[in-house]
Amino acid sequence: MITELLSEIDDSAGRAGLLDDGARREIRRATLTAVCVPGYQVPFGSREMPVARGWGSGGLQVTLAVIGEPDTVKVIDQGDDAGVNATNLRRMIAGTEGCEESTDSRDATVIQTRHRVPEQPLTAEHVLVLQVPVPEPLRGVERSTAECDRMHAEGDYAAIWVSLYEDLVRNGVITRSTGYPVLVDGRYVMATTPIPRWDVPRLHRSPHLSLFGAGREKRIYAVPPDTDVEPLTFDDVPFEVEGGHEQQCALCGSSDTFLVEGGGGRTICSDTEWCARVAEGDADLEAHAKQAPLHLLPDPARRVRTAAPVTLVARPEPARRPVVSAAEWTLQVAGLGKVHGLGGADAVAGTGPEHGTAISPTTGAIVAAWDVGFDVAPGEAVGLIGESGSGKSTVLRCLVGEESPTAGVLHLAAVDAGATDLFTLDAAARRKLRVDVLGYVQQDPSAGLSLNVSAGGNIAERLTAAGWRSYHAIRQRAAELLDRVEVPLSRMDDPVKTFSGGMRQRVQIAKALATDPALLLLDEPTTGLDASVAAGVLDLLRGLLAERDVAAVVVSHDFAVIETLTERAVVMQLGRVVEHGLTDQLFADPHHPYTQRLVAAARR
Amino acid sequence: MGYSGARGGLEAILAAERHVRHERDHAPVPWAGTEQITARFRLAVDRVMGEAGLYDEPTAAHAFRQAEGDTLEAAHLVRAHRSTLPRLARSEPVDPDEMVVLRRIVPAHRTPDGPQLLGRTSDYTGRLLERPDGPPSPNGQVPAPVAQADGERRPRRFSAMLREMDLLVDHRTGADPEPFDVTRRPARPPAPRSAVLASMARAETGALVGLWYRSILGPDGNIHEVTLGEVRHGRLPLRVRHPHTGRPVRIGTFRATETEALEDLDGAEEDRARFDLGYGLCFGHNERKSIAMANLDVACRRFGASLEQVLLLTIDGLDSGGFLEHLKLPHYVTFRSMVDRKLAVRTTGERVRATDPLGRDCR
Amino acid sequence: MLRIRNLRKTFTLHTIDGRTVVSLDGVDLDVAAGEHVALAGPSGAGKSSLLRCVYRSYLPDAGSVSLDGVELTTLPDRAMARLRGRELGYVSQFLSAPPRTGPLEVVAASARRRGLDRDAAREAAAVALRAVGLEEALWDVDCGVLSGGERQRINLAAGTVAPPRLLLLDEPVSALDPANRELALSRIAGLAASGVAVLAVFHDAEAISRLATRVVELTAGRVIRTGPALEVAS
Amino acid sequence: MQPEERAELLALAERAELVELADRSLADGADLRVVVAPEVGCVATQVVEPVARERFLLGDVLACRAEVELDGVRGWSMRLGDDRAAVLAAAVCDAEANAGRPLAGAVAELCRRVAARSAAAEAAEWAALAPTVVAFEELA
Repeated sequence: MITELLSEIDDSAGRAGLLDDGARREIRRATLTAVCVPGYQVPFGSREMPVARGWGSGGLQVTLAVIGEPDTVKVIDQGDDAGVNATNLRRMIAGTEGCEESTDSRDATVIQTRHRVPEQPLTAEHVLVLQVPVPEPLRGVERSTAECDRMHAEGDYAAIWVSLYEDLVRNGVITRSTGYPVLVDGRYVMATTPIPRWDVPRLHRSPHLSLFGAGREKRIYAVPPDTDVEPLTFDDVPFEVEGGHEQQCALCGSSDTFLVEGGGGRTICSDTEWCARVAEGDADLEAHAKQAPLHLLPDPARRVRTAAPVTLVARPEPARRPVVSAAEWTLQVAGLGKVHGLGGADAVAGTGPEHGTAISPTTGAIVAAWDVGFDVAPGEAVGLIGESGSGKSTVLRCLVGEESPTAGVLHLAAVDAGATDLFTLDAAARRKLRVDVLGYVQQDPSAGLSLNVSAGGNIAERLTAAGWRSYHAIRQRAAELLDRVEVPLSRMDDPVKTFSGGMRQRVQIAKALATDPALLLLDEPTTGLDASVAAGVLDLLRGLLAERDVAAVVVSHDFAVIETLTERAVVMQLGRVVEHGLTDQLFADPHHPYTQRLVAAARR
Repeated sequence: MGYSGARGGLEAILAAERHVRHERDHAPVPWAGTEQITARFRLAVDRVMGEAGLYDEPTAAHAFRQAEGDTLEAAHLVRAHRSTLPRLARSEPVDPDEMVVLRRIVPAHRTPDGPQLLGRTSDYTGRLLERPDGPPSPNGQVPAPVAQADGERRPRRFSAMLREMDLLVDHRTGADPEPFDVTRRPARPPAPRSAVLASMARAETGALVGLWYRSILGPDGNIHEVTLGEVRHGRLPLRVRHPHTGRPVRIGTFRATETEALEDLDGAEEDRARFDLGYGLCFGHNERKSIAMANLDVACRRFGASLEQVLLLTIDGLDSGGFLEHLKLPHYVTFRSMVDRKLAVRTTGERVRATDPLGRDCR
Repeated sequence: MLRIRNLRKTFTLHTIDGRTVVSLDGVDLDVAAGEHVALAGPSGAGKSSLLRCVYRSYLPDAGSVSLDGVELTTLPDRAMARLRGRELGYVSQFLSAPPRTGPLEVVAASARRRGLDRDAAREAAAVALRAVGLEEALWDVDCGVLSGGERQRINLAAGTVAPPRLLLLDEPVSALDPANRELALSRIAGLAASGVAVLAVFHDAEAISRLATRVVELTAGRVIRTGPALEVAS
Repeated sequence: MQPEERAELLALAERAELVELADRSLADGADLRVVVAPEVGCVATQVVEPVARERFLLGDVLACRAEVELDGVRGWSMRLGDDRAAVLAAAVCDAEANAGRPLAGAVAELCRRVAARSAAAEAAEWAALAPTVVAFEELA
């Protein structure tokens, strides 16, 4: 009886799909999220499909989530309905979902595709599902997935712009072929999966919905109908599609389609359906021609001379910021404290110069800095001097935003007219400030530069982060800056790793000044350099500070550096300020025994 | 028109399928029944269960046969099958202390609490190839019953002794965060340790062992040989809540392999007065995998982010195998686009620099 | 204009067992606008220390230095830095110009600190350099390669450019040949005549007698005598 | 016998003996309603790892379950594997016992048999394993 009962139950059961219902709902939810946030890669719990990951498992899951019995599915691979992968997927979808299948795009409601957008103009009735092998457009420029996630979250796309800049410098054209990165809806940079550049303009303000499924990397993203999709390129460097004006399909004669090798030196349409229909006279050629990206065919005459030497126009006077008289300071920091370890402010007792230690006797925490305060006016340079371990670099890192302090407040006149305590901002907001408000020069140039990137490219990173989008303007500006810091322009397009230490430091300084920041933070800017090279860099900095109304904080253990660059200085020992004053007074008439030791050391 | 030509794709696929079925299922040899496979290819079955992340011997055996012995392909079949199944329950938390051991060795100690139980292993047997002419003659011997004590079948773990001696760094916080479900949410760095452990538990064995060895000898390696505290293979009870009484009920047992690895801490900021402990556990009998997992667990804790990304994103056999397999798909559209750019570079007449490209594309 | 009361300065040498050296021991002194006060006395008497305390390169221990009623000893660092740039000219014996900058740049930078804009600063610098007789051919030459006399003239030009209200001179013409010395002294005299207060240390009596309206003689950090130049010099 | 203990033992019983007993139970025409049709699925296995004593998910175990109502009394079963006939039969047996129906004694008897079998299997297993214990000979 149990056996009969079981077969009765089986008879009444529904058809088994490739996905259980829970998964289907989950993927549908992720897809909806993707539609709501165009271009954003929505993580989803990708299930294992009966096809290999890489063979369309992501596209298949998206298709299964959106498709229903009234739908008609078409599957293509390389534009071809009869490709083995397409065939395999189509029979699996139609076989389990009970929907219709077709090779005619006009009949299909859901088109799953690999590497192509169909030539047939799509309508609002269509859903295009693209199989995505690698969804991350930043993968090429950033290896850490966590960092890629951060860059998307903050809209921090300078790295990819720099890669385009470098590509142009080195190769004269942008060599990215398929999967071209695009900016979607003005917000997220998205990989177009490996569709050719030919198809990229077809996603821009298209009437149909495009869904992208990456099964292996567990991401779904979307371009909703009528959404802006802009290929990343500089304003003065035209985006190019494949092909030339002279090509045409050997089978149907089309000259406005994406062509592939057809054997025997012929080229033929990659979209076999379109090709056949054109040959049969069953295609709306006019509608197709309207949306073919013929205006983007390469025109070598319009290409920029990308590596052409930049001619310096007479260097304009550095932009002078109006000195706001109301703000007597550019930067104001008060009560800054940083405790590494347990106890926070409670760990401070028993530390400092009078106790001869920075280590809390109660908790063992290191009180790296405590109760540090000073302000810097526009056009003024303030020094922070002390031996290593005195806390001066900790203070600077807190100002830069690389460390979060235990106590204190930081105000910049350039941020909310000085109303906001910067220490209350999150890491993303702090990073943004480094683009145009703060210039930061680190002791080790390799920490502040990308060594594999050219000198010009390093400056381009700053400029593109600040929104510069003209290749020529970027090059011009980079050349001016490099000239100002006395880097020969003949080296502008060489990777920084081929530069000497002093030259790298000059590039770093040029980069820090690229966006005319109101505040410059210098951390031991000449320490790693040979004495003669250091002297040159010091001269340069002195000149730069004198000609700009930039406020500067200079950290050094070397009195000579502080004396050269600053008018006022703060002396730190064991995390505390022990003395402050006019720099020449500190040097000529040091009061604190510690300062006297520093001066004695500098006079030696 | 080649293999993806405009006509004939489906016919070729169907013919290939028929060919596989015929050669596999109708080879002129006796049929390999499911019990044959589970009994004679125990370790292959266990490996499939582990890498598929689904414990059921007959299912794994079916897949192993269908995949003609390709364990990764078999794991794929099992996982795709699992995608069609609902989740009936989440088990009550399993305490590995309850393991009934089938094998247990403690390399770090000569005479630990409980036995050094060799069990079913050929670790200590010369690897001499045997070439029997036919089935071995039946062995009628039935071992005489031996009284069993709980301490022998559920020995106290070696690390418990170290903990008593205060020789272990204590990572117990008392918090009980919800475990990360890698089958329902993608795990990306930064992720909780539960995500890393789950990823490793279903990782491809070779990938895990290779990654471990690379950390020993590879250019970016940063872990050193650890001392194994304990390796066990045994049965663990699986309990769910009884829907009527709400109390736990054991619905069966599953076999698993467990490893505890002792790390001799030597970092500047590490506690040199203590050891750290790495943990490995996987379905079935797969000592290589659980040992590599235990080593990588502690390495991930010590060396952090870059290893975490590797463990979360690169050791899954279906991911790596699938991506590799996809290279066999046609790529002539993308290739054509690449050729177009090669030609474009030539036409610019700009000097081309032989420097490292910044940013590589994956297609 | 400048009013100094009971000014004391003691150096504590922490590097040598905390020994103290008294440099100024209660100095009172006033300098009015247009007045040229010369400091006299043996070396070590505290003449340079007094100038530096006014300029605040030395921080006095006690007493008061006020300029038009603004107390300088307690003025915040930044305000003092600004006041130095705008109101004070300090001319020492030696030029401390940054390397690889030319005279015009050095003097113009000083004028910029006085509050002139870029163009006005360059004009003022040109006037000052001409006044001290530096040939125009040298205006863009690296100061580092110029002679001691040329550098001293640049120094004087930088200190006196776009005239400050108070000029502090510490042996400003010691390295000059007679002709240039003459030019420099007339420059200083001209400034005093136009209302700049001058407090100066000269190594020779001739300069004092030519320029000073009053001489203050110091010994061991105290004022021992004050009076008209001729009287004290004798 | 507690319901949990019965469920544990029925989960270990063979399909044949369960189906046989369930068929006998239903033979009297009792009113059977299948509340949860025998269903194959996964049990996500949480393990408390001993280092930090935090849970992680080891993987899924294939299992099946069924629930029935026999003369208005519920019976439930869940077991490893995908034997839907066995789990349905076990649910019927469980209901039979819960309802105190005529074969309740037979269900109890089946459970005792399964328990004995399981104990014997474990003893035999140990008999084969025990000789592989390394016995260190302590030298005096």
